Amino acid sequence: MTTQAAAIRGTVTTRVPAADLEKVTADLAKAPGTRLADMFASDGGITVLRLVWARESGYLVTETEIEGGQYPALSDIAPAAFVEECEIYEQFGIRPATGKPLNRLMLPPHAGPDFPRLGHAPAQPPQEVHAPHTVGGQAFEFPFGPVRQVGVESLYYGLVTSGEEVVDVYLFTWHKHRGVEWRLRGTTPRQAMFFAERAEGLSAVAVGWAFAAAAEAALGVAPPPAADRTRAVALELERLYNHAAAMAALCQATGLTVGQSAAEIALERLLRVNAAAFGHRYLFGVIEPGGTARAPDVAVLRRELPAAYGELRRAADALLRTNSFVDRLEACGILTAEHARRLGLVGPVARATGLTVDARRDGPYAAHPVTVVTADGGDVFARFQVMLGEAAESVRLIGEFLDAGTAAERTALPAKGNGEPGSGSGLGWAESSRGEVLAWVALDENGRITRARLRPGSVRNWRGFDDACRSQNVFTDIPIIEASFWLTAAGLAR
Amino acid sequence: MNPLDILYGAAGVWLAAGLTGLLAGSWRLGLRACCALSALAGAAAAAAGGWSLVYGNTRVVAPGPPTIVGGPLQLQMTSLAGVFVAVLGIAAVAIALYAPRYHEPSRGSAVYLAAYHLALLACLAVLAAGGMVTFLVAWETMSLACYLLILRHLRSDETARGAFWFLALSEIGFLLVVAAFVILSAKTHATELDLMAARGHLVPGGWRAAAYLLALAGFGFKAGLVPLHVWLPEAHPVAPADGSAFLSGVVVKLGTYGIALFAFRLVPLAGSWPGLVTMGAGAVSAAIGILYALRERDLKRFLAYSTIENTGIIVTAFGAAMVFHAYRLPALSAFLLIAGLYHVANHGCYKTLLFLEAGVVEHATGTRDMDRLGGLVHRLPRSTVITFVGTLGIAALPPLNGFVSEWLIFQGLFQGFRTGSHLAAILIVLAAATLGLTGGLAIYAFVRGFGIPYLGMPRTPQAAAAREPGQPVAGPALLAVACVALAVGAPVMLAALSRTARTVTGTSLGPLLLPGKLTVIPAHADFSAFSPTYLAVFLVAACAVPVLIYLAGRPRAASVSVPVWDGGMVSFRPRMQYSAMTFSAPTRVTFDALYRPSVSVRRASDDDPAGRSGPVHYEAQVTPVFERYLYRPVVRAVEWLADAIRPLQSGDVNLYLLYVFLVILLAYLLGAV
Amino acid sequence: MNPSLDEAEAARRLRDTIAAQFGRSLHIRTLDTGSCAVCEQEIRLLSAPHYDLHRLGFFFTPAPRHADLLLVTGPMVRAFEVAARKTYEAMPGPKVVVATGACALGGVYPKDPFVHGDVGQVLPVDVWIPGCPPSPLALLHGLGVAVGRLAEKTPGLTFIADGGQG
Amino acid sequence: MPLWFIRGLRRGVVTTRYPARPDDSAARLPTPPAFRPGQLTREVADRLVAVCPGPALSRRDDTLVFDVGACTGCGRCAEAAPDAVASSGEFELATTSRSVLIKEIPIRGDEP
Repeated sequence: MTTQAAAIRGTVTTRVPAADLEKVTADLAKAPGTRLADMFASDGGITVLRLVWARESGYLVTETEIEGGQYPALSDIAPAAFVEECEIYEQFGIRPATGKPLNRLMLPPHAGPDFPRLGHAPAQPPQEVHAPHTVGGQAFEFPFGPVRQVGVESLYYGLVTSGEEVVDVYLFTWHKHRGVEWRLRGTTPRQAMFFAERAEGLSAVAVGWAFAAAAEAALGVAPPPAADRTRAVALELERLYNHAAAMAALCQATGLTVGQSAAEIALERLLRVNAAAFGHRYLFGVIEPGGTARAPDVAVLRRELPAAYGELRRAADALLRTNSFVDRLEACGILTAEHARRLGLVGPVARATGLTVDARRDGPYAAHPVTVVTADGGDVFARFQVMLGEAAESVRLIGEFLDAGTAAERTALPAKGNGEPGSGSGLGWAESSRGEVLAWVALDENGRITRARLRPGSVRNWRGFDDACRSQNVFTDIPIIEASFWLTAAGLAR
Repeated sequence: MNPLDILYGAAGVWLAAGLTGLLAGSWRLGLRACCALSALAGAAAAAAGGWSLVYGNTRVVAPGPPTIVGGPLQLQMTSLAGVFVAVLGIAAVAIALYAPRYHEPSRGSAVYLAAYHLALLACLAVLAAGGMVTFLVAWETMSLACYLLILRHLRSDETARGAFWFLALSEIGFLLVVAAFVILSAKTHATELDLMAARGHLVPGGWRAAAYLLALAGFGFKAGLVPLHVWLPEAHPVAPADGSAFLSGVVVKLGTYGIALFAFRLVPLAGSWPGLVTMGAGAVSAAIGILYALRERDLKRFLAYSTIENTGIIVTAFGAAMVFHAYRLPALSAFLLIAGLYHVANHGCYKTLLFLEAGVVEHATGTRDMDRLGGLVHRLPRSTVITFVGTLGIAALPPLNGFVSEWLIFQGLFQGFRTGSHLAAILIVLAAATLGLTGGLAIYAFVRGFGIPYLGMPRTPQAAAAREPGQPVAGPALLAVACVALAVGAPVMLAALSRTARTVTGTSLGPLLLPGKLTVIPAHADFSAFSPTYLAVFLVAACAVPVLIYLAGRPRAASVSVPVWDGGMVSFRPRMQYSAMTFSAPTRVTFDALYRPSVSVRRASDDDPAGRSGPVHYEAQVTPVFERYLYRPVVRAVEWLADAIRPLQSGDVNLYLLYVFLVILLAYLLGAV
Repeated sequence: MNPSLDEAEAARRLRDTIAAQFGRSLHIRTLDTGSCAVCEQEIRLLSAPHYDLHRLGFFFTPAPRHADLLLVTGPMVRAFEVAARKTYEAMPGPKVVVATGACALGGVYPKDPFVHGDVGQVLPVDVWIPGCPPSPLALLHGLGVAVGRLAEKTPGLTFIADGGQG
Repeated sequence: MPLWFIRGLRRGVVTTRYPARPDDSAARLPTPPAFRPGQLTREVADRLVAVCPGPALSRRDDTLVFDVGACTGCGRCAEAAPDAVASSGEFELATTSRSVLIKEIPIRGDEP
């Protein structure tokens, strides 16, 4: 395997012949401290399969050209690849060389062969083979959704239950597929940012940052340090309000209305801080390729953030002293570190099982290192504690970044990519409140996008949701588990 | 002219019906003729039974030659047997109306009809037996005839197994009953039942107790008292529908009749403990019966377990009556006897109905598995209505008959504090509490037993293809009418039964029980009162009022009808509805000490590293405690014994000659002594 | 440009009906047809202490059978069209449909094989609430307009900053 | 629960008085742009149309057609032509007729 060191921000890209792919994957999967972060394909005449591996030193991207519409059954070697296998099958028509069924993931049931795709249509469309059906009638399927409670996203659950405990759970995720990656093709990074932010609105900053970083890597430019710090401030603000929202959702799921109100007061105040500092409650339009469009109002941040965080902190303390609340959280929706590693989970969900998975290592975080908050136990309560710890850490980081200085600067992007083969593509990443977000962008010589891959943290963590719900949980635990994951269907379906 | 004379007629017609069936039962016409005769006789028997309630006991008559086992054929119609005879008659009529549509004319059906009428005659003889020999011969005949009944559809060895369970336990029971009778007749030097009763004081207390306990166990096998019940869930599913209806509606009742016969007529017992034992056995049977019923998916096994529950209730009432008798409270004793007999009548009606309808369901869909049924309300509307009446009855919900009798039994048990003995009072209250639990679970079980097969969406194509035309309706409908009559006509029934009680126990509580025309004051003058008639009328009226209000105030605007709100799903599938087993999952969790469930979950995701979900197989099996820990050892012991004595049967002629020689020698020596 | 008369007329009649039918208490069912989850967050905040829409007589209900007002977000993904229609049909009349946010008003996604691009393509929209996302205050105003309790300002607005002198 | 009760009492009321009274938190919300026709030339208008990420802006010869409903308030137009575009500060934009959301801005700026 020939390594060409295109090491931008710790990314190494490697070509792997199709023959070696299985072996290389097996070696990397076994290597300590290495994790399969993403897998995706791109189709420029010939389909190229890319695996993104996260390592201590940075990210490793392996590129393999696939002929014959088949590639080794990677999900048996690295199980985390399963969702991507399904996605690649319905988008590009190539499938792993295994008889195992592939699920319908994003394309709706009515999507025919002429439905717009990133590549070619698969031979036969995937089915809901993953929908569990019971044999023997001792359990039944409890349909839930897509139109669910008030003010939540559309998502369909099938719960298989024996009347009391949850035997199995599965999701239909195609109700919200908006073809974001598809519509990014042919746009400039600046135009594309508009959609990238709206792929998962609740982590607009993280996805936007990852996408911008990918585009910058593809064009070989780096944003100014002050702009990078501005992005970091926005990212931590986003984490803060998401954790507050998750706390409110937890209270709602456990039926503790007073706690919900307290958390929502904190949430609303944090959102108002966002609006005051960046002019948008959800921090849309802060980041743009090459830098940032807006700078925070430092005075406002310094004045209002501590008060708003104080609300959050006091609400959390009161919650931790409410037994009826804590009892519901403990030993509910347990995930083991083994689960997290096997399914490649990220973010608070993974950190609550004791893994130290965090993408905040380089860029602005190199100078202001993050102390990664972890917990063991892997249950809802552990996730709750991780969220609280991270909220405190975010406030500290924001202080440091503000001291170091922030600005609305941007590095001018070259109008044209340097159309050499192999370059013109780049990987970007950021740590959203839901976990690591990855983006990969390939530009043509006019600087227009030929393939953009967005992978919000939700995509990874929904994989852990059904495992967390299975067994030893009863019906009423599921809303609690969902709140503790705090994922979005929008990010999953894109 | 007395009830017995009518019974002669009924018996004769049944005999004729049996012969018709045997000879012509393989043609549709013969089948119909046989059933017509059978129905005629049934009506006569019902009338006779009803009459004998108020008529009192007839003299013992000994018509005809001595029976094959020696001893004369002694017949007598008693008012204690009246209820049972009436139930026998009604059930016979219903089954006769039902059978022609259920059975395909064939040689099998001919033999079956013969066996069935033989069983009818035997049951009649048991009830009308005036002497112990008659009783025993009739009893054994009934067992054998029912054995043939069960073997009607020899589909699989499952059938043979169920029939064998029935026969084996019947024979054990028979031996115990024989022992009980032998003790009594040996001590009283009488074979005539009246004489035995009259000379009861000659029997020493210990022998009395022994005889009673033997009888309780012996009849308990028939009545299905836990743990002697195991034949019911095995035999009922494999028998034809009308056959199992007959088993549950009549044969099982004869077990309770036997217990009542010994308890109230033959053995005047001293002390309260036999009553307490009987009551305890009944209460335990009731609770365990309904708990096992909740774990059944097979419609007929489910009904069989519910039969165990109901006989349990009846026996509890009898036991309590014995206790009150022992504590010198004749009024309460008589009252509980009445309540028990009332429940016998009720259960005879609605359980027969439900089994017949279960047969209709099996006929129409080819399955008895609740989880393969569903949505029958749209496909079998008439039998749905009939089943609903029966279900209301057996779930003891007003305004139907089950409620009346169970309420009376409760009222009686609540009087436990009047015994003056703390132990007895506590035990009686405990029995009442157990029956309370049973009643609650019974409602739960029958919401399930009615809702899962009849409501919702069909779970299988077979269930979706069910059609009503050609299904028998008249028989079950008759029983439904009987259920309503037993509820609305409760005062009449109670008046008749109080006459019976006076005949049996010598205590009259007519005026106390029925002060007004329609009001019943159960148990005690200043405790409670209610009127089943008014209750029924007012409940129906109460349901009618809102309907009328709706019809009156119906919105004039055109109403739009939209599909059921399904959360915007793509399609709603039958597998998404509550199934029988998931519906009763809470009890499985609550009572797992009794069930000892073994849960097995297999997910496609378990053995897959990628954790794909896929087909899920979830099974929760209940440990059959009694079969495993009580009967299996016995069976093993018997087999071991059989192996042990096999060497005697070597097949060697010389050895057999040696046996003969030894026997002769023995006889000679004995003669010499 | 002024609204055509019949349109204004229809709007006025609807407002009168709504005000008459549920002037005091109105139940809201939300419907997400492909939003980015931010509009949902703002809608949830309506019941938070800062905004507390119950004080105005608005209530959320999960059952469309009990709902008078359908609060629709997102660009109406085609795969979701059936569910959206079912939800609308499950509501008893008279019913109001409120398109919420730029996506629902066709401001983000163009009409293409994935999305209708505009809630109006599938459901009869009665009230439009612009904004990406519409803040809780904007939502409150929109609900007020929907029940005819608040006057709408938009027809009067010109979005011309100064008198237009050059 | 007493804990929460006391917390609530100490916390006091945060609920806005809107719509009875205006809410000052509205001042910080992103709002659609308002244009200065005097500063608008065709060239500026075309720049605005080009920079708008959505379909909110389009030009019909001498009028800039502004669809308020489609505007996401991203502020790119204000960034592209600061002197021709200001913030309108309007957030009460709900309406019962879609058409009134479409505004026509005259282009009065004189060509250079």
